Amino acid sequence: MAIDADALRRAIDAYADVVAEQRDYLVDLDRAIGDADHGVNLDRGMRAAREAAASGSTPAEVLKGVATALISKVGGAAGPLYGTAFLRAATAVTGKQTLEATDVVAALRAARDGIVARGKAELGDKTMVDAWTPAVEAAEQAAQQGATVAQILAAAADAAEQGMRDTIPMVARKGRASYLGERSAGHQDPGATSTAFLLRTLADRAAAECPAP
Amino acid sequence: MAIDADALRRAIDAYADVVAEQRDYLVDLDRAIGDADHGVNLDRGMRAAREAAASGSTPAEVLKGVATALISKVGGAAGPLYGTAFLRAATAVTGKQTLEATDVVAALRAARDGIVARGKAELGDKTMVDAWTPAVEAAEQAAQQGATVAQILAAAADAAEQGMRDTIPMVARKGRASYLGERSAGHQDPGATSTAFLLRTLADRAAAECPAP
Amino acid sequence: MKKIINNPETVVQDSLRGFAAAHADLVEVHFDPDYVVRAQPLPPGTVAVVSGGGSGHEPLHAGFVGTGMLAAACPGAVFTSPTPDQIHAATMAVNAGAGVLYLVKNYTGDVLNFETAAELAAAEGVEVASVVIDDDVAVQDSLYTAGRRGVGGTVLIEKIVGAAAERGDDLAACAELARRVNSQVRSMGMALTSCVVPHVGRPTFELGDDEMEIGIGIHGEPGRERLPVEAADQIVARLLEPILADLPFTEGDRTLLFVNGMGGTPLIELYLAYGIAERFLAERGIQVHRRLVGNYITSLEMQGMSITLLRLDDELISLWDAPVHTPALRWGV
Amino acid sequence: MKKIINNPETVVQDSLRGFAAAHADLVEVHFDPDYVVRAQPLPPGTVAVVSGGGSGHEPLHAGFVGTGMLAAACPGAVFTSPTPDQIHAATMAVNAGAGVLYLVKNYTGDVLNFETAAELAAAEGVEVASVVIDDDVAVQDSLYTAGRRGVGGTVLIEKIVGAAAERGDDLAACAELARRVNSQVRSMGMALTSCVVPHVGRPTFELGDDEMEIGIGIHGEPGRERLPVEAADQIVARLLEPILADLPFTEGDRTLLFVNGMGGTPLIELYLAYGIAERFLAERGIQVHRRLVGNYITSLEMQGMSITLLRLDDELISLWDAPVHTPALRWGV
Ligand SMILES: Nc1ncnc2c1ncn2[C@@H]1O[C@H](COP(=O)(O)OP(=O)(O)O)[C@@H](O)[C@H]1O
Ligand SMILES: Nc1ncnc2c1ncn2[C@@H]1O[C@H](COP(=O)(O)OP(=O)(O)O)[C@@H](O)[C@H]1O
Ligand SMILES: [Mg+2]
Ligand SMILES: [Mg+2]
Ligand SMILES: [Mg+2]
Ligand SMILES: [Mg+2]
Repeated sequence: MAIDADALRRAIDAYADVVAEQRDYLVDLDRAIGDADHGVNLDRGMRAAREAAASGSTPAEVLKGVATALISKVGGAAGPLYGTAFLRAATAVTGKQTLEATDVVAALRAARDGIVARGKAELGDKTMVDAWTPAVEAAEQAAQQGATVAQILAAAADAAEQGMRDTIPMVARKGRASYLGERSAGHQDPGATSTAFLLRTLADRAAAECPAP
Repeated sequence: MAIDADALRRAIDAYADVVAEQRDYLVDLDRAIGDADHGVNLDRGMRAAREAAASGSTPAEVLKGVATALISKVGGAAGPLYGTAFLRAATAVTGKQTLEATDVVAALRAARDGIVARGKAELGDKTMVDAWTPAVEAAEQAAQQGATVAQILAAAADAAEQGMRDTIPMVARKGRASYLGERSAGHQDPGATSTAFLLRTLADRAAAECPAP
Repeated sequence: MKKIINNPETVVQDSLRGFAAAHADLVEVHFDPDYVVRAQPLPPGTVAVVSGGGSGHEPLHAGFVGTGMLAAACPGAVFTSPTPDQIHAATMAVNAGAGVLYLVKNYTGDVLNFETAAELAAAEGVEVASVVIDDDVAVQDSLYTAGRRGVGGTVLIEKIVGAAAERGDDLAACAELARRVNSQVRSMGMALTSCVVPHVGRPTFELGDDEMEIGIGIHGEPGRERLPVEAADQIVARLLEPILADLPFTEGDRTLLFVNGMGGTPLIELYLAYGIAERFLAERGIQVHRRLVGNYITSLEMQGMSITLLRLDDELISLWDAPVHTPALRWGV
Repeated sequence: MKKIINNPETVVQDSLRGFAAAHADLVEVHFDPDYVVRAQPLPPGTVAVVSGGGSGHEPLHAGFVGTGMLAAACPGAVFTSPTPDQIHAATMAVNAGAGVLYLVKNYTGDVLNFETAAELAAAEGVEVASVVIDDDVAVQDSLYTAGRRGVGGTVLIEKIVGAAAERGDDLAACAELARRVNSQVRSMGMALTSCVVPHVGRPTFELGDDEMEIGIGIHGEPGRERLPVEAADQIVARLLEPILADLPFTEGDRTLLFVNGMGGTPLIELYLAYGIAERFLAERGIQVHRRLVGNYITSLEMQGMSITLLRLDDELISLWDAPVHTPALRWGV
């Protein structure tokens, strides 16, 4: 089974709901090692993204709408990073009516590469890259083993959550948390957390859209 | 027995000690219904007054030195009021080498009248006048009954303390506490309190200088 | 207590030393007795406008010493009126032969100490006039109090009367103008937090986490009313309604609207309140022709604000617009 | 949380509305996307200097829009960099044919969003140059961080580069000057209290009653070190020592000393600190030729201060002295 524009739209809706629910939690994480705005910024962005995703007849169009909304509404570091991620993902699947397993993997990889290109963070810098990179690797591995879209996204979500937890002991070297030096250790990165939420939401939606036989 | 310049000097010293000790208490009283400076102001003034009182060969000269120090160091409402009080007291006893009972009463009355002339407060306005006026009346009554200087000052101190306590339920109509309206009730007036301290100190010193036979 | 200070006993002098260093081109600070005068002497034959009061209200008054405003300022201890010797020394230093005008905020201490200083000056043959400023509508029963306090209106009066002195008005005219502006200006303030007097070390009053104090003065005196914190719309209405009712201001009036921070409230909030206030006035047909927004008469680190409204006429507008060059207010120069 | 606001979600726009009303003679505020431009268009053929960043630092940046300083400012949400569409709209509004210079404080968000805006402008044929400001010596290991933050130096760079643009310097010269000033300026800040982000409603960090935070940024980020509160002498030394060591400043240098309040610290303390700082420099043979004291780049209602030191030369002095007429800085006009 594959994902079409409507299924993707429902997934974006679901992520907007999750971000709204987790808004204060994300703010709290950012309060500890940043400037206490990650949840608010992303929530503002995802509300706009939900509207922007309403039109668009292909997955690429939906993703592009989300990208534009995030770029123009989020601000901060997360706005351009997530915006670029969705924009690159859109480009990666341009022309497709539905997303098959290989498309999903290509979109995830493009998203991650976009974030790295913009933000220049490396693995271990305590950023969202620490959730994205293991997620993409897990998705690729699952796809090589012939997994379904839902299985691929579940593997990505599991890896992202592990990556998110792995940020806790790290000393930040990029973004606002890096100003804290050693004091950033012991706190989970907010961007890695919102990334894990995104991938978990996509996995859950995929499982719901394409129930295992 | 009578009071000479040296005895008066010792009394001023003693009052400076009392004000230093009670500084924070007076600040606290003023914090409740004023601007939290009465103790600090008076302490600064009495430290200067102690020095100013060091010279001066008659009671009037000592009192005038204290007046000048208070006027130039205290500021606020209490500075000109206490300054005027000491200045008028000095004038009332000019030319005397020692102060007899009638001189003490005259000095107290002149001090009180000076405060009223400057500040225009009436009895019941919740100011230092509520300690001064009963004190002067009690002193006059004691003098009429032939009391000694020590007895006169003790009567004045008793009455001042009663007057000080009587300010507690009053609603202020003069000075900074008046801005509080009804909310000023329930607090003891700082200026009435420092007045009671002054008269008690004078009484104690007089008792020590002129022990009862 | 958290403050950037060395010693609570020397805060005023320590701060004056920095002020002197920062504005040596504009002012000269004298110590013991403490007073601040312009770096350039007044033109001979002009009235010297002098003010003063307790410290802790910066930039008032020393920040307003300079061309087109004050000739001298006398800073007392924190929240304590200056002493007559300070005022007298300042008076003698700035008298330029046309007399000295004292602008005195109406507090018992200020009034008494300036009174004594005026007597000292008179004894030395210097002509002094005094005008007492009492624009605070929060003090309701003037009969049963020390009378209304001098608050935000002080800044406007110092500017306008300073301009009149600069253009050469004589002492009587300056005093009359000060009285006239005082009669046309009304203020009211509120606090979200108390201030901490340095030598006390604790807040002057205690406010709960959800409380505000309405009708405060500028010395950390508690106000007349304690209320739950409200939205800015309501707070502005609570300050402006008694102001409008008091003068009263009426439709068609031209005004100067002054939104003043108490020291700890940042500009983002003051501008927000200013916008509400201007709309509130517009809805009542009251025109705002001039404005001032910022921390100009403060209460140490208190969070809160006051609103001041002055009814303008052509003369007051032109005096307000006249050049001024002081550490805290500057235009036209 | 105690603030004079209506709604945490609309603080920035509500405040901008008041700012627009208070300074209609100087600025024009546009909404959705939000940006602030001068009321008078730039003279054709002059470089437009544009800056922006999160709100909560008032008067930065909008308060510096006007003759001799910024052409436009882009206020983001509180402590959140503006979005590319705001920056792009401002860019197109103020471009006067000689190109646009972005002055960007070095935060990942600001850098990325201005970068995107520059791409949008380039796509429409508008020449854009960007200079990233990073004067905060509190961030030590630039290799292992997002790099030094842009803090107090921003105000000085905006003033000096604004003056160069006003006199007609071209885009390359303005950008080069901005880089040069950035290379000559160093800052460091400290906090006595945290600020409260409106939509969060609680302090960003918790400080004990006797603690201070050294090396803070301007977004309520905690600093690198938490210490017991010290006397002003020690605090000033803690800020100035790393500043002097870093450039390094040396004997005989002519400097501009800028003591900046974080929003909740009153002038009485800032002047006190200024006095200490100037003496500290004098003892090391460093001359203070120009100075600025006040709340110019703030962190909401945070109590604390930052110190900025700029090494001057004749050109920088004359550009600093050049006329400026903005809501927050004004002289020579
Ligand atoms: N250079 C970077 N590369 C990748 N991710 C980054 C980078 N800088 C910051 N981030 C991510 O952005 C998150 C913070 O986002 P947000 O709070 O919205 O922005 P800001 O730091 O501007 O307030 C961090 O938790 C981190 O995951
Ligand atoms: N008009 C007045 N007449 C007599 N006493 C007064 C008057 N006004 C104030 N006081 C006294 O002064 C005291 C306050 O003194 P202080 O705190 O030193 O001055 P300030 O109120 O200027 O801070 C009051 O407690 C009151 O007793
Ligand atoms: Mg953040
Ligand atoms: Mg008092
Ligand atoms: Mg006082
Ligand atoms: Mg941010």
